Amino acid sequence: LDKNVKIGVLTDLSSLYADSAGSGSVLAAQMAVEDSGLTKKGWTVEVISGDHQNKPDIGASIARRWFDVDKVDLIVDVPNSGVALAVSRVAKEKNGVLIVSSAAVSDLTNAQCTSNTIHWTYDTYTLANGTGTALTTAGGKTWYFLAADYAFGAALERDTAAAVEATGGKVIGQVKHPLNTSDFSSFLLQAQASKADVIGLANAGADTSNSIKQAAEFGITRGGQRLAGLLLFINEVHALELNAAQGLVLTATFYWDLNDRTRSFSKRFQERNKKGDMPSMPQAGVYSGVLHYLKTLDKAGANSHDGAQVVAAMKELPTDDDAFGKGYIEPNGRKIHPAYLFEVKKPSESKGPWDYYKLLATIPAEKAFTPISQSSCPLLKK
Amino acid sequence: MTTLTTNSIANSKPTAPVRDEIRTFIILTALLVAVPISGLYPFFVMNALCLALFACAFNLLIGYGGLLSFGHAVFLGTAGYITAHALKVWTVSPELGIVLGVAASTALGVVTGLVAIRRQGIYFSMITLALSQLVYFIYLEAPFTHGEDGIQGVPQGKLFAFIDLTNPIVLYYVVLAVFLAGFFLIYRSINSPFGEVLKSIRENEPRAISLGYKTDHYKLLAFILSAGLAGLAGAMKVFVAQNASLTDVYWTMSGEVVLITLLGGLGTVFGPVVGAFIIAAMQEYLASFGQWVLVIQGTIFVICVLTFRRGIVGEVAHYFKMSL
Amino acid sequence: MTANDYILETSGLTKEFAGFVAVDNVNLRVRRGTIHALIGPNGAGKTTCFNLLTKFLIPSRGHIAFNGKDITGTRPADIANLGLVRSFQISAVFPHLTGLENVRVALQRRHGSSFDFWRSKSVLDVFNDRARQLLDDVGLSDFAETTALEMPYGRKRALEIATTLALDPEMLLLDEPMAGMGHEDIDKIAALIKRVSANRTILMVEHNLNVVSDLSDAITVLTRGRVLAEGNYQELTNDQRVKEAYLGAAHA
Amino acid sequence: MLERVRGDANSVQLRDHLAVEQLEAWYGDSHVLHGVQFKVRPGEVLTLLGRNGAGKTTILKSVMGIIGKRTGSIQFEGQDISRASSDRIARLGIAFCPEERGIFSSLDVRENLMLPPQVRDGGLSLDKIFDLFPNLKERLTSQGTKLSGGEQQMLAIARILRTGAKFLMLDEPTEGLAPVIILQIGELIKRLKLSGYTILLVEQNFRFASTLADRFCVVEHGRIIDQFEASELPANMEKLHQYLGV
Amino acid sequence: MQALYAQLLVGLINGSFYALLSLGLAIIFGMLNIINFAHGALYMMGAFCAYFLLSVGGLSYWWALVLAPIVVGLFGILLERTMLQRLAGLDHLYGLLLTFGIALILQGVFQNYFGSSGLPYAIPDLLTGGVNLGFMYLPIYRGWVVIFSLAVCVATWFVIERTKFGAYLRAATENPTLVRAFGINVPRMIALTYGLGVGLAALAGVLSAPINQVRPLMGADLIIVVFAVVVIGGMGSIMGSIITGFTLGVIEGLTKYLYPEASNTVVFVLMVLVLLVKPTGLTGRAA
Ligand SMILES: Nc1ncnc2c1ncn2[C@@H]1O[C@H](COP(=O)(O)OP(=O)(O)OP(=O)(O)O)[C@@H](O)[C@H]1O
Ligand SMILES: Nc1ncnc2c1ncn2[C@@H]1O[C@H](COP(=O)(O)OP(=O)(O)OP(=O)(O)O)[C@@H](O)[C@H]1O
Ligand SMILES: [Mg+2]
Ligand SMILES: [Mg+2]
Repeated sequence: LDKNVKIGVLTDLSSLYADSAGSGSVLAAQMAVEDSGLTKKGWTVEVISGDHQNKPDIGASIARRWFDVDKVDLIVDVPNSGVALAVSRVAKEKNGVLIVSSAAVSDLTNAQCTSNTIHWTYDTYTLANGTGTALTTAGGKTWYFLAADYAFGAALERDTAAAVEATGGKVIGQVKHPLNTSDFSSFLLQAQASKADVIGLANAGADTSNSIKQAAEFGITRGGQRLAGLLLFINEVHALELNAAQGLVLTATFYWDLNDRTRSFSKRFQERNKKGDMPSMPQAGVYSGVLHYLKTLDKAGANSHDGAQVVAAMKELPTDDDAFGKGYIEPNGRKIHPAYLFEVKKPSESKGPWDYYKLLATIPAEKAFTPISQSSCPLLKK
Repeated sequence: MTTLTTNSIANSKPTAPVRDEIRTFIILTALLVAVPISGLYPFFVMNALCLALFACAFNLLIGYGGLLSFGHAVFLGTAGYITAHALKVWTVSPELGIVLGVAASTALGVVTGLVAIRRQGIYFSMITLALSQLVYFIYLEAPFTHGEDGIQGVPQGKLFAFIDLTNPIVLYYVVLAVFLAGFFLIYRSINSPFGEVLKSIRENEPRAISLGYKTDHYKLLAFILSAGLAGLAGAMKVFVAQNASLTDVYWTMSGEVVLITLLGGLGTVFGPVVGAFIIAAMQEYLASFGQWVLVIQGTIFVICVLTFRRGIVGEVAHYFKMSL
Repeated sequence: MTANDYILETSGLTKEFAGFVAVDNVNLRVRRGTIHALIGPNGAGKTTCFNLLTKFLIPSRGHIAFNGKDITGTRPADIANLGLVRSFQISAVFPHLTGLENVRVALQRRHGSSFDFWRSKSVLDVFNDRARQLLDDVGLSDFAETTALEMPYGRKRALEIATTLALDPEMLLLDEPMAGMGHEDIDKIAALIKRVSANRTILMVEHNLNVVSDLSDAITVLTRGRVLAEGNYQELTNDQRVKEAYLGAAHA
Repeated sequence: MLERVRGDANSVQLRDHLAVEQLEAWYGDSHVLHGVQFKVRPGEVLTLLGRNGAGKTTILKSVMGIIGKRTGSIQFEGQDISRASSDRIARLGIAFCPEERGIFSSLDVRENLMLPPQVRDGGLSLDKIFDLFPNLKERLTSQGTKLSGGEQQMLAIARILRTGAKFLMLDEPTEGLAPVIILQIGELIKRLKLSGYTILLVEQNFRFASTLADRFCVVEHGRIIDQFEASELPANMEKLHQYLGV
Repeated sequence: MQALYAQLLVGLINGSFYALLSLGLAIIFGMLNIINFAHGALYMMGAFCAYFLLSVGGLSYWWALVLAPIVVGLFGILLERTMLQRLAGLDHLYGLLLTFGIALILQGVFQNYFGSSGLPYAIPDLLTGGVNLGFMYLPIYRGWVVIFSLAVCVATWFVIERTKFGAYLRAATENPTLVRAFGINVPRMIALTYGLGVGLAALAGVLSAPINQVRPLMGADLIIVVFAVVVIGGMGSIMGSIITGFTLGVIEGLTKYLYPEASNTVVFVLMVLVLLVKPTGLTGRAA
């Protein structure tokens, strides 16, 4: 009986996503291994990590080598849509297992879904509908988008716009800014001039932080407009500080302070995280994903090293863990769990570091993700 | 920047240059042929070979023409995109895909060359950079490239309808063959009558003109050659990585090839190859060093410049008074 | 005066630099097969003239005819191909090439293969003998394998002349070929110039009067961009204006 | 015409203004000077003669401290400068006019002229320089390297006369100059000598040198193979013929 | 129309950052012949420096304006003395590669200690708030940035182009050996220059800390644009890069209004056009 497992955390250790994923994801994976208790049952589980530098070709070639040479069974995390898609193909080709946590591109469970990939934590649909629907119903009738000019930004904007209009709202304008823009004042001025109720930030990482910071400078929120960060992680809020971030509305599927289970997990995580950060949504996803994978192996009793078969088994088994509570995996590889709409607290409301979000609404699991009926995943056509 | 100083080019006056080079070439070939049985990971080597060919093409321009192109990535990337698109969307045969890719880069080379050639030194470098950034923008906006997702899952197909490129070993030997061919062409043109003129232009352009050489024509030809060969590298890369992405057209890639060439040895025949293997190794194997990858890379470059400026091969050649 | 009597003719040749006139309405006539010297005080416009003749500068006004053909609009490289080749005042060599290679670059040009990047350069070895011979002529036999960079100043000048001769041009423009040379080199080069002048025309700028006197058949004196006087050495040395402007009182 | 250089009196008391012993010099690996030995007395004009490549320029460069590697002793006004950096040497009062002229293209003529800092007082004033070299005055605002070959040579000499250094090293100053200018420079050097300057001259133009120099040193293959006073010149013409082929 | 004014003004503000950065780069290139790829990283260090002065030393923004450039400048001098100095007289390539390596190291180290999402830095109280210009709401801080950097630019220009020091520097670029043989301590001068150029970068860093996240990679992508500015202005030409810096800001502002996607690319369009018309940049000397 083969009881060896090798897990590769393929992430961004040196750039944009190093905080929201990065070494934190590696830690999360290790915690999952320990919590699974497999080692006590005579399994040997090894966790290795790699930096894909946000380059699809490098990501793909690392993945290929991991599967071929290092005999890795599972690759997790993979921030950056482009890289995630590339790696997903490799996983298919090499019949490995891929659990995507950081990347948001919903194609992973639609046009480009494979029998070897599970999309764990969230996707553009979640973010779009969560924020889009909720804010519009909450009275944000007119929207203006600040979208990063690349596929991910476009997808995010497209999905959100759809959600907004579905809820009777209206998109009255948008501006596409190049990736890694340092100054957003021109764009913000345009958004300001549009008089839209909500300004949706369809960008990520530093772009989001800078637009938020400069929005504060230009008194956008004071002017009565609302800022919606469509993809924003708690690390960025932490870096911005509440002064700049307050009033921001965002959707997440995980927040450390949701309930006792999340709190206990997060505290353990924070203690061991040398950066001292609370776990971010993607990191929590890595934890939960790896944990479920190991559970599945444990149940099987041995590691078949047959990716597709393992993934199938994972889809059979309902999920349950501290980070996301109970959930399940759709046939198209979509992990299902609730999502939450948060507003960033005012400095006065916050009890201290990391106490940043207040819950506005909970989006039930079945509403949080693309209904399986609408998924364009080829796997379903059988 | 066009006329490089002694220090910047390994200027070892060899005893029997050709013999040294041929010998090394044979050894190199032997080693590469043996890779699959050596247990070395073929995909890594293929990657490196593509980079190497790219760097050699670049080296032809800077090392022998004294022209530093800061935008060479576009030629790599253009071929990449065209080949990938042709294979995936038009579902053409591999050989045709490659031809299309190379043709595209060569054409782009002609255009870029015509604009850039008349500029001197750093201005040449910058105009190539600028043009490449414009092309980058076009690819960023053009739908067929799928933005940062890139063209994914490109089918490898059967070369000449019978060589199955999906088999790694087969693919490896095809890539190797292409690399050797390209490498030889470059080596030949460096040591051709044309190469001689090119060197003299690098050395002292006004003098070359006064001897009756239309230097622009020579520079242009060098530029086109280099662009085409870079394209060849890009086309092969598609078969190895099975995707084509923006990273191959971005200026950082153009910077990378400069580093590769300098690390290996500017104006040396084998330098770029060595450099390429080192950088490729860094990208793949340093990856596990995670967040220190930047620092390690940086340190290596700094050490390279401060201690062995001729580049690895350049230093070796200088030490043994060989020409490599 | 027919074209084949004068190989080079300029009419009203003028060059202005930002208001400052370096060459001013010069009508220069060089007779075929002669050694013609262009002398004049520093800054008179001699080098500028050379630059105009070889199109390294574009004339502000005036015309240049070579072999009766108007070359005012021709490009530098083409001028050289027509058989009108110049040497530079500040020595111009290919520093990292050896003496031999330097000369070979020139020899190679007239051989059609310069664009062949697929051929081996061994095809160039045919030029080696000719190149060595040219090096001997200028006394550089021992420097064939030295890189130009390492040669002392005087040698570089010699090498440059060898390279220029390698083109076997119909007409040679030599800008101060003797500058920075030791005496025996001067005699060597002088002899050489005499030898090569046999079936060529030579226009040279030179400040060394001995050289000018024994080499030149005709002399044109420039001052402040204008032609001051023309004639042979004797005539000019007795010309008062030339004495003042160029030779200096002591030569009286 | 030139005022006598102040402090000249005591410099006369020095036995040698410059004393070079066992000087060896290298360009990279190539050993160029092999134990050069000579002295320059205060207020004299010493000329180095020698064929192309003999090592004349290298000697000047070594004294100036701008050569790859040099050993041996170089005494200037009694103190050893064989290890000093070139900027210190310059500030001790040695001025150097290189054979390739070294005019700066990024500076206009005036800036080129004003570039070398005054190391001592008693340098020539601009007016004096302009009536020595009228061409320069006209071209003050044009780019340094746009000057004619000769004008560049004039500029190169002119600018070191401003510095007030009393020990001048001129490498082939007459190269490419019209006879009339050569005469002027001859005059100039004579006057500089009178006013107490010490001059180390490298010349190919023997005719020119012979009218000025107090002493001659013959350089060959990186050694001083012979030296004699101007007075002994006629007696030595024979030898010189062999050395230089005059 | 009003929106247009706003865009122009905002553009001008960004221009002042380009101006400051390219000014430093131009000085370093013009005088040391080094393409200082570490410029972006040193700009970043300036910002971090401000952050630490505040969070650790409790020193205000105003202190940072003075101290950060000095600290980083000294660091630059250290770099020059220990490494760059050895490249004197070599081809640009080497300086470029070396400084690129340095940039990687600096960014990597900061990345590891301070993460990628960066650190906060608030606008100094004196400069908070804004004025309503009718056509736009102008944060006071932005106004300050323009005026201050303009002043710095002019001052620097004067030093380089109008003083003897400048003349020495220009000459030393061409032929250091000779300049040194005239009695000028070239090495020290060059180190100072590098310090000066780097200091300017740091200054820009401090200025931008309150409006951009203080991140390790904040300068990584900037460098290439700034370098383009230097080239358009004409390598090594001080005035050229100042003017180009501001102009580019404005042009970029317009692009952000008319064709936002291209706003990071317009600089290269500009460069191609300029180099086609004037082969050595707007005010450039021959390369
Ligand atoms: N590119 C230029 N721009 C401005 N002035 C120039 C340029 N080239 C030459 N001149 C000026 O034109 C005049 C003639 O220069 P030229 O080089 O022809 O003199 P020349 O006769 O060769 O003198 P020499 O014998 O010293 O070489 C000089 O005064 C010089 O300063
Ligand atoms: N940069 C260099 N690298 C290597 N060797 C050199 C270099 N410069 C000069 N040499 C060699 O050093 C020797 C002396 O050169 P140097 O210039 O001192 O001679 P010179 O007497 O000044 O000749 P000239 O009269 O032509 O100026 C020559 O043989 C020359 O080949
Ligand atoms: Mg001249
Ligand atoms: Mg000499």
